[in-house]
Amino acid sequence: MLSSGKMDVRFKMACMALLSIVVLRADATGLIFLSILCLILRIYVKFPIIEFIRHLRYLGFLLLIVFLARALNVSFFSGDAGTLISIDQQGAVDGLLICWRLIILTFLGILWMITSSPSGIRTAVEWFCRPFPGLPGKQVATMMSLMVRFLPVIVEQARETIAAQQCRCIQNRKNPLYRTVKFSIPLLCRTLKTADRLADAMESRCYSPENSRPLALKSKRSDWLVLIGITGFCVLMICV
Amino acid sequence: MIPSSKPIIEVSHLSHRFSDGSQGIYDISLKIEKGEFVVVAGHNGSGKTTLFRHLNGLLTPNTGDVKVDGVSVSADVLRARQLVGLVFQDADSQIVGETVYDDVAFGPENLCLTPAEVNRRVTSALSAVGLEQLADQRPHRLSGGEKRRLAIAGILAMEPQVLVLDEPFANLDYSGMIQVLSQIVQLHQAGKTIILSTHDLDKTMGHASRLILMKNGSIIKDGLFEKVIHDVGCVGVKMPCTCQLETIYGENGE
Amino acid sequence: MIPSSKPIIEVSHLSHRFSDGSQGIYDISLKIEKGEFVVVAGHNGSGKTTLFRHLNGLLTPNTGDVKVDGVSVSADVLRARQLVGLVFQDADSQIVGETVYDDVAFGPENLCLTPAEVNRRVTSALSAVGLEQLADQRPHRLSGGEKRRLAIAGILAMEPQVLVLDEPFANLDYSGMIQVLSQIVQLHQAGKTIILSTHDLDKTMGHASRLILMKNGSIIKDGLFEKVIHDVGCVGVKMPCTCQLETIYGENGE
Amino acid sequence: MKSTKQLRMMVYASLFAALTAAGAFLAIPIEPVPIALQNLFVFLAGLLLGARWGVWSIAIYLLTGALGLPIFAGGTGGIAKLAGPTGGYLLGYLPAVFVIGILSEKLPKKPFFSVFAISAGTLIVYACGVPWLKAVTGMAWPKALTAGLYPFLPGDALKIAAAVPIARILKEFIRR
Ligand SMILES: Nc1ncnc2c1ncn2[C@@H]1O[C@H](COP(=O)(O)OP(=O)(O)OP(=O)(O)O)[C@@H](O)[C@H]1O
Ligand SMILES: Nc1ncnc2c1ncn2[C@@H]1O[C@H](COP(=O)(O)OP(=O)(O)OP(=O)(O)O)[C@@H](O)[C@H]1O
Ligand SMILES: O=C(O)CCCC[C@@H]1SC[C@@H]2NC(=O)N[C@@H]21
Ligand SMILES: [Mg+2]
Ligand SMILES: [Mg+2]
Repeated sequence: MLSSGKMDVRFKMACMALLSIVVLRADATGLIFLSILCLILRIYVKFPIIEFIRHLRYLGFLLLIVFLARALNVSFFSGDAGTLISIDQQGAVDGLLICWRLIILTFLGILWMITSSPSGIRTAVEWFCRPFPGLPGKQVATMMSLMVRFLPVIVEQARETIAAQQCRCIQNRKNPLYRTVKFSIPLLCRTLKTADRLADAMESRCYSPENSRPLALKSKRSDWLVLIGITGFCVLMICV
Repeated sequence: MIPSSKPIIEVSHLSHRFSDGSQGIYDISLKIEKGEFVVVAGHNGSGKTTLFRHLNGLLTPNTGDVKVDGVSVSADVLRARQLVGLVFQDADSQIVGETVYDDVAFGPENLCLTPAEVNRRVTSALSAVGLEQLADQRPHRLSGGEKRRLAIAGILAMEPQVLVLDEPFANLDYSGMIQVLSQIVQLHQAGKTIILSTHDLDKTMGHASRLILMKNGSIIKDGLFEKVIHDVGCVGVKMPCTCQLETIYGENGE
Repeated sequence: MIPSSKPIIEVSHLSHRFSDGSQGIYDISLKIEKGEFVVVAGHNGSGKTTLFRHLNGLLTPNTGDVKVDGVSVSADVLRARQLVGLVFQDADSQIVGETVYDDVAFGPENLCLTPAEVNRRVTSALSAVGLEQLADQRPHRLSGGEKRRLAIAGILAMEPQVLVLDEPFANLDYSGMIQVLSQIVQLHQAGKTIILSTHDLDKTMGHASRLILMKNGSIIKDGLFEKVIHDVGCVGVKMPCTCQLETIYGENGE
Repeated sequence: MKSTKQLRMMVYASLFAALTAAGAFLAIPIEPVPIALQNLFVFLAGLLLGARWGVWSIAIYLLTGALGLPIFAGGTGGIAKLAGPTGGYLLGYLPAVFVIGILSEKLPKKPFFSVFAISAGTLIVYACGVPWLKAVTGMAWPKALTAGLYPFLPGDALKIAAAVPIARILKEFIRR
């Protein structure tokens, strides 16, 4: 059920939110159950384990630091000259738990990213904003997709600007302030102009912040089943 | 083409001065009938873009008035924007969506149509420009000519009566240019009114019915393409070579 | 032009594959003598820009080698960048300074010259492209043609031996094009080596001495402009009409 | 015409959200908190867009990142990141951009006041970031400061010095 990208994004988002909260509060037994749940999900969602490891590698050093900070008692100022560094058992357990939580969260995050399309996420965000009168859901959703749209433009224009400056021997300059300013100004000018033209184009295609479009979202029975299942699981975890 | 009684676009005594004091266009009057194919030419800064932006209300006149299908643009901007689709000079900066399909759907969705109607329009716009195959592509992966056709499709999905294209051939290589031109000619044959600006009249030679020459914000010549083309020299536009050929043939022949 | 013994640019078996796996150029070999005026033509994506970017070390070859004035680019990038000035297709991306003067001074200042020498170079570069009057203008206020000339001036102030221009006529109107072209021709007469790419061979007809046709990353034709021009059809570039004229005259004449 | 202006500011704000994300890619990964260019664009968003749209821009950045797009420092993302050691800095951007925006709107448009506004913003970022770092990692205060404050001071001074001239020049490109 969860396996296909066809699960309703809203339900997926709700499940993710619930699970994240539970993960942050769970103790060791809870984490064991959560890990089992992750393994089950992994069976349904086939993604290359390499991807997970790649993320963990970035996280790895961080995890180590967190662990060490908890586990080690550095006593520079303690009176007895013997041990400067001692292992705090309670701290080590705490550190391990924190690392475990972060790993599960990372796993859930990857699962979420792999099974959701940007436009699906946008639609779901818009839907969740609907009940809140102060929150202009359409604007939030539109701005999110505009942001995603600008990312490759910025990278491309930054690359061009760097190349153009290299042609004029910028590498002779060592002053980082000079280089930052000389790099940012042309880049920002150009991206701002791009933004300007995009605003014109959106306007002539009748964009207005007020009118809201119908959202193409359909929930199936399986979606509800999953949501109820996950909610039950979470309630159980919190109570136990 | 039999001109209908009511011109689809009617510009009367239109002037626009920008906030920084520079005069964009000055006292322009113009009538365009349904189904015409009008080319606007003129030097850099002659006011072509400024004129086009008044046709769908992106700019508002200082003096004068623009009527689209009989109704003033300022009275009903949304109607004007639906009737007059404007394709900008820079195709890249017009792309809004994350996929080709999403991008074309942006306009119809803003019109609050039903999903089924949005889908119908997107599909027909994409097939009109021959991009059905690429519906799920990321727009920035497209080639120059494809991007331009995508921009046209985005406008077509709003089902406008009039298609206004600002320098649609800029930055395209020869084959890209041919693709876009043949698209435009097809749309004209399907009954759309076409208005486009270009620096290179060669390309529209033989398709356009009418030529307007602009200089320093004013219209200085307006008439049948084949007539006006002989005056392009005085606005700093290049005489198309097909036309030079004609002149030579004429000389040789007589 | 008497070819000196040592070519100013020597490309041998140059290939470049981009990190995303697409092949940019493949096995290109090429010698350019001092004082030549070379035009490179080819369809979109044929590898013109990729080739140009190897000439001053913006890209590094996967295999093969580029020598500028006898020294490999990779051995001394800074020297190559001073000898070979590259003007980008998009003039906007090259503008760095807040005023026209500052912008042109950017390169010479980076070369750590004395203020007097910087000033001399900026002044002479500005007068070479006819922008002395606008020295204190903001670059983004300039028209399209003026921006292009500013980009050329910025490179000229580095006093390169070779001027490489990537599609210098894109987006220019006829008079802007004429201005830039006459600038380039003057620089050529002053002894600079010129290499430029364009989609529109009409414009360089009669000035260029050599034409190189590229297709899918390889050079498929290289020779005298007047000879090679008759083969442009096979790379999807438009035959210049001056040349069509010739053919007709030829037919009529004989 | 009001909605025209709003649309334009909305697009600018999205652009600055994207720029902030791009700034996060340019990170020097020292642990546990990287040196990143994000906060330079937070400063610029505040100075150029003002309080309201500056907050929108950073809020969209944080929301998109929280939903899993890898736009936090070093190409990471997800709610985990917000709950993690550097979450305090990220959330601190929000009040910071608001304060920078308010101050630059209300104070005279002089370089000195811009520097003041940005410095206030930077203070807020650290006021949120360092205690959070301490809480999450369980470091002692001196260690938290060594890991979460001192390494960034030279870089942040540089960013403040750069932000002011950049904002001055870009002001005229913002069509309000
Ligand atoms: N936003 C603006 N603010 C101030 N002046 C402007 C603005 N846009 C255009 N202008 C000025 O108005 C005049 C007409 O410009 P416009 O862009 O309409 O010319 P164009 O015919 O489209 O030129 P091109 O062939 O270069 O596209 C020019 O002198 C230009 O400098
Ligand atoms: N940065 C890049 N990364 C990956 N592929 C690239 C990159 N730049 C160019 N290419 C690819 O390399 C090939 C050659 O591109 P190049 O820009 O050199 O062509 P061109 O002849 O300059 O085309 P145009 O006439 O459009 O300027 C193209 O297929 C292009 O997609
Ligand atoms: O993980 C993230 O994305 C947040 C990184 C936070 C970096 C902080 S912001 C203030 C300080 N200055 C820097 O250069 N880095 C830190
Ligand atoms: Mg224009
Ligand atoms: Mg190119």
